[in-house]
Amino acid sequence: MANNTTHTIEYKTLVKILLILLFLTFITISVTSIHLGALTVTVALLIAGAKAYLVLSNFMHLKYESLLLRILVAMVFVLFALILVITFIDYAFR
Amino acid sequence: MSNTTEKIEYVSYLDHQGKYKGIMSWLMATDHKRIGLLYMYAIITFFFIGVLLGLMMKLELLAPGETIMTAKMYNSVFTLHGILMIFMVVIPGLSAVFGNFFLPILIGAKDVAFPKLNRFSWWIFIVGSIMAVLSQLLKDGPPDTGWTFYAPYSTTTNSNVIMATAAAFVLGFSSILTGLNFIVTIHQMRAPGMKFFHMPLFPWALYATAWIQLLATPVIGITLLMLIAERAFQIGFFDPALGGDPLLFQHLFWIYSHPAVYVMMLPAMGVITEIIPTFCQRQIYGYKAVAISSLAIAAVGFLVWGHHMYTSGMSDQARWFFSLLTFIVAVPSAIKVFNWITTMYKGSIDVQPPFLYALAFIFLFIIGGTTGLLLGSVATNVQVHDTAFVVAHFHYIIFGGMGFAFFAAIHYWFPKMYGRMYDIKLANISLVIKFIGFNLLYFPQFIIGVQGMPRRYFDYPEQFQPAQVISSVGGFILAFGLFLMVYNLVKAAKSGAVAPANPWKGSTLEWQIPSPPSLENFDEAPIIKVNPYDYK
Amino acid sequence: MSEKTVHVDEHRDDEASKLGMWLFIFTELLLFGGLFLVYSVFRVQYHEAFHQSSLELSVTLGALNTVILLISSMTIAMALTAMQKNDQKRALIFIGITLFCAALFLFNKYFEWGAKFHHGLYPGSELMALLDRGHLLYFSLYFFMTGLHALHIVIGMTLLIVCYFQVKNKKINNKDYVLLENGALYWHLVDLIWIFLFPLMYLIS
Amino acid sequence: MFDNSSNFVQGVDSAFLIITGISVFFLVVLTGLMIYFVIKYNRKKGKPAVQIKDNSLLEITWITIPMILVLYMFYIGWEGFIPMRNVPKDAMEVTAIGSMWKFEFEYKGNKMSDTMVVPINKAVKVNLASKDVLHGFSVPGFRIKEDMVPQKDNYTWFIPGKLGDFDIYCTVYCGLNHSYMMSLIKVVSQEEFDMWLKALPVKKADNSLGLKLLEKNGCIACHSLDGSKVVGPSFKGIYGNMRNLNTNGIKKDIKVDDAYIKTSINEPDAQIVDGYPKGLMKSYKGLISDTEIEQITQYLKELK
Ligand code: HEA
Ligand code: HEA
Ligand code: HEC
Ligand code: CUA
Ligand SMILES: [Cu+2]
Repeated sequence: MANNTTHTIEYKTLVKILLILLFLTFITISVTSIHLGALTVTVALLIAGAKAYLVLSNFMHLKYESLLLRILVAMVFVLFALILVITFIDYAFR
Repeated sequence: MSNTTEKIEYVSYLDHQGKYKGIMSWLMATDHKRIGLLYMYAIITFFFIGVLLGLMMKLELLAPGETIMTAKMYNSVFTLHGILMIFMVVIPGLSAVFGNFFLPILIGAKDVAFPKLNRFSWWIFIVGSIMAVLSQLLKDGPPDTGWTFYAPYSTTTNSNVIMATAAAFVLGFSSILTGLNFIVTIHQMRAPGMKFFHMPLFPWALYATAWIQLLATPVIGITLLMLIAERAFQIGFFDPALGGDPLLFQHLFWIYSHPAVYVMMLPAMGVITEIIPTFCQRQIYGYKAVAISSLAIAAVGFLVWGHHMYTSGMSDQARWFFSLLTFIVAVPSAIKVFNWITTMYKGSIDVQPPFLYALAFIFLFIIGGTTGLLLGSVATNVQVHDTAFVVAHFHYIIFGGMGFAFFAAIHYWFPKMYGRMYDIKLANISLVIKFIGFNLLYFPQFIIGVQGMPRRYFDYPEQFQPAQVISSVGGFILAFGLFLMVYNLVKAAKSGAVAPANPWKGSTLEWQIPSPPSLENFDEAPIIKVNPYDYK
Repeated sequence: MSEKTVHVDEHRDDEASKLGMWLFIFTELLLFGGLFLVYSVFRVQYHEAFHQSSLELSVTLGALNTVILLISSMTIAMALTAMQKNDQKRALIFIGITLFCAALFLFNKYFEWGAKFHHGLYPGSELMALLDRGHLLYFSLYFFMTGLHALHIVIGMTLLIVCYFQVKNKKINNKDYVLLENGALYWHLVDLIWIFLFPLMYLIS
Repeated sequence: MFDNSSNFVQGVDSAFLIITGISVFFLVVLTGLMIYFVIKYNRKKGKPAVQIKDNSLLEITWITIPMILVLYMFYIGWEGFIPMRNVPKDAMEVTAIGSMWKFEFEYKGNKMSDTMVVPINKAVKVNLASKDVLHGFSVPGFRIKEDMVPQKDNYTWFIPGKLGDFDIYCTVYCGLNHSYMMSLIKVVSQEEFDMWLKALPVKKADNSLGLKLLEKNGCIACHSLDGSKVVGPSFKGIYGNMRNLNTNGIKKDIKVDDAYIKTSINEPDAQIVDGYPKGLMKSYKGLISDTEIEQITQYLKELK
């Protein structure tokens, strides 16, 4: 029962991902320092989402996991988003 | 797996000798069946303390004014009663006791996926329970917030709230680990050839339950931590005097605690779904509908928490949204009820105690559930929110439902767990007494609730007294019935007649193995049926 | 009674352990999820105050910590790659770097918190009590969220230290490395949370 | 068919009746079926069970029918509720203030009353406020209920349609005397109401620092200012009076002076007034400074 199903990710790929992540970090910081008003947070969060996606799919090997696990992970994020949105049905209309 | 499959001599899990002897062989057990029993003994102990507290409240409420305790004491009694019953009895209840015992057997596995983690869950369950008891004894006096810990009262009262919430936190951790264990078990440990839709329906219910435990419990965890931080450091999360928002606490609390009521209910429904086909000798009607409705309840159940907050000052949009979803979540429950009853159609019905308990369950659950509809409708909720009506609703659904299902389960599986049989006649008598006592105890509360009697009232205006007296009398009838049942079961466990391996002619896997099962459940590979309820 | 030969076979199921770890990560996500929910609610209500308060935090320090965590996340992934390639030496080096990064992160955090404490800004302090609602909430959340995150760093470090020694004495090898895999998953989780904490706490000015 | 104590009774009660009706219908039919099946298909009759295949049409039916029913229930519930949120413009405003453990009602012109008096057939808007923790403003006779949340403006309203007294209960658990937190709404004729309002004294603004402190720290919750016994002894006229102490069984008489008041605040358990339990009042040490204690003492001296 060895782990022979697990995919090995090459060092090179990992470095590449890190570079993209650092680049995205750099963009967030520069974007938020020029004032975009309400957009700032949206942009920052979108970039954070992209970064999270990269970490999840590559560093955490999700890309190579079973479809089931990928669906479950997505489900957790969707659930949290739903809870957030529903809570704001209260706060946004008070 | 190198050992030869030489036929192993049968030794039941109760007699099996492992590394540890005596009491340690229990405390250190990793066998899912022993852990199930450990949970059962612990939970029944807490349950009795809880029942005692409930009866004390009923004595106090016999007459207006102070009868046997002060207002302060009453407040801590219902708080402890709620904490004990919710966090230490019904949330672990069915899933940790019968889930642990029968989930692996029903899916043809030797144990759960992580037996040591399972043992660890029980230990921290005990640690959490000890903390809950300590919160009663420490210097500042027992907590008096109600089990809901609503801020800002809970952030300002000077009783042991920190200890009580920390206890709930630890108990939640135990619940998470059990859920995690079950999900992995169901995914990875099913016997070869058993697909998801070949599983019996109790595992299905446990699967849905486990997801709730896993995903909802962390939210209460963090909420309680914030409450503790707020008390310790005067951080203003929830206390308006410090800049916080008390409604936010309610949101966070119910984001967990509404799904938690389905943690109590789904396994109960699962048990009933096992019992009815067995005693009708007829396959369950609408297998897929019942399986999927469990998942549907779990999923939609996450999104309706606001129905506890209709009058809190939420936005009007949120009020109708939550009301709509609350009504929708009732439909899968209705489907289950219809399927159970249709299963009885043209069956060959053997009226034995577990089946009678199942019938009582259905009756009480319909009352509890449909009064839930009255609470879910915004207009009527305004009238009955926070009154005795709510108390009656959840007692009907929690012990009418979960409680009677627990009794049904214990009467159904008792011969398997202990290899002995109880006195059937006495079991039936105690059921009838409990059923009568139960309805006397809680039905009057619906009526005074509608008339406006608020809950958590130590004292009450005189016009409510007759109903309170009937209710108190019912409480004692119920307790007497409970006593008869326990007497019957304890006697049977010690000296009951030896039970056959399959007394009820069940078709699921647990009935294929000897009673009580051996350590690894299946000494021979089990035969997996495509339809777990195949009675031909 | 003589010893029975009921064999409890050394059952090993890596898929199960990994699934278990993922499920545990789900609970951690929702644990922080609760805090993010609270954060969002208060942020919408005290928009201005949150802006002003976040000016008090040093973006440089935050960015530095982000970079550190991202690097450590990569190195622990590399440790796993090394293990899969049966390269024990490299695996040890990569875990070492990760631990070093973690320590560096905590050092920065200590520095950052220390400065706040020095100014009398800490939960329960008199200065905190004087702040207006929005500022108070911001700093309460700041301490609570970064504090909980730091606690997770410490837990992650403990896990990785265990992995380090297991790799060293070959308990973790290229046939059986699920513990390292799980340790790495946990570490990525810590990184994942910081990815959101950083913009929400430091970059909203 | 419905009594008209308020304008909401009809909406709420008809929703109640319809939902209860549907529920009872299902309860009776389903229970009846259960009993019928148990008798008809009893194993004693010796007929073997018939394995019946699933029928999707039947299942779809019993998903659809409850779905329609619940949507209908939602609708009537919501219909009954909407009016509760739409206050007519010309409604008379009264502010109901909850504090541990009493209701107070503030009328226009800074007039305070501890019962609520309203004229019949006129819309009344009740602004809900709380001084300390959550309370609930519930009038079962009127079918209204809304929480009183500190620092948050909640409201409810009603048009009373019947003369008489109606109970107000506090429905949100708020500590020790939650079950004694009650009051009355008296519905009277317009003339009577006008007379009553005129006679209602204007609350004199008491700006004494000591009183403010007592209110701020929640002392008033347990100690009344008018001589009535709440949880602790009343503050009225205590200064200079004799006290019978009974601390852990040791009886002692003492005259209330500055020092006594100070210890009572800092270490309440050091001196227990006879007839009161120990441990009810918590120590305020560190929460109330010495100068503040002096201000409180000053106020108590004047409170005769
Ligand atoms: C096991 C626990 C459990 C379960 C399963 C439920 C199930 C439901 N509950 Fe209950 N509830 C509690 C435990 C539970 N509840 C507790 C403990 C509280 C109080 C908490 C506190 O404040 O302390 C509470 C409070 C509570 C409230 C808040 C009351 C208030 O404070 O104002 C509401 C409001 O909507 C509600 C609604 C419902 C509904 C709609 C269901 C539904 O899921 C019920 C579905 C079932 C049925 C509908 C019956 C079967 C169907 C039929 C027989 C067919 C006919 C039906 C149709 C046509 C639809 N519950
Ligand atoms: C499972 C939950 C549970 C159970 C079993 C009980 C059991 C009892 N409860 Fe309940 N009760 C609560 C949960 C429960 N309660 C909660 C959550 C509250 C709210 C607290 C709060 O406001 O914060 C409450 C509040 C509450 C009040 C209202 C207090 C108030 O608002 O003023 C009263 C009043 O009489 C009361 C009475 C009783 C009585 C007489 C019993 C018993 O003595 C009756 C005896 C019961 C039986 C004989 C059958 C039940 C059997 C089972 C459930 C099986 C359990 C399973 C195992 C053995 C593992 N309870
Ligand atoms: C939870 C209820 C409670 C609160 C709140 C409370 N007290 Fe008390 N207090 C009591 C009780 C009960 C006693 C009588 C027992 C005793 O002497 O300790 C008492 C006694 C006293 C006495 C002695 C009275 C006498 O007649 O001899 C003083 C003075 C006093 N309190 C002041 C205060 C002040 C000032 C505050 C607020 C800062 C306060 N209390 C808040 C319950 C309370
Ligand atoms: Cu005020 Cu209850
Ligand atoms: Cu609910």
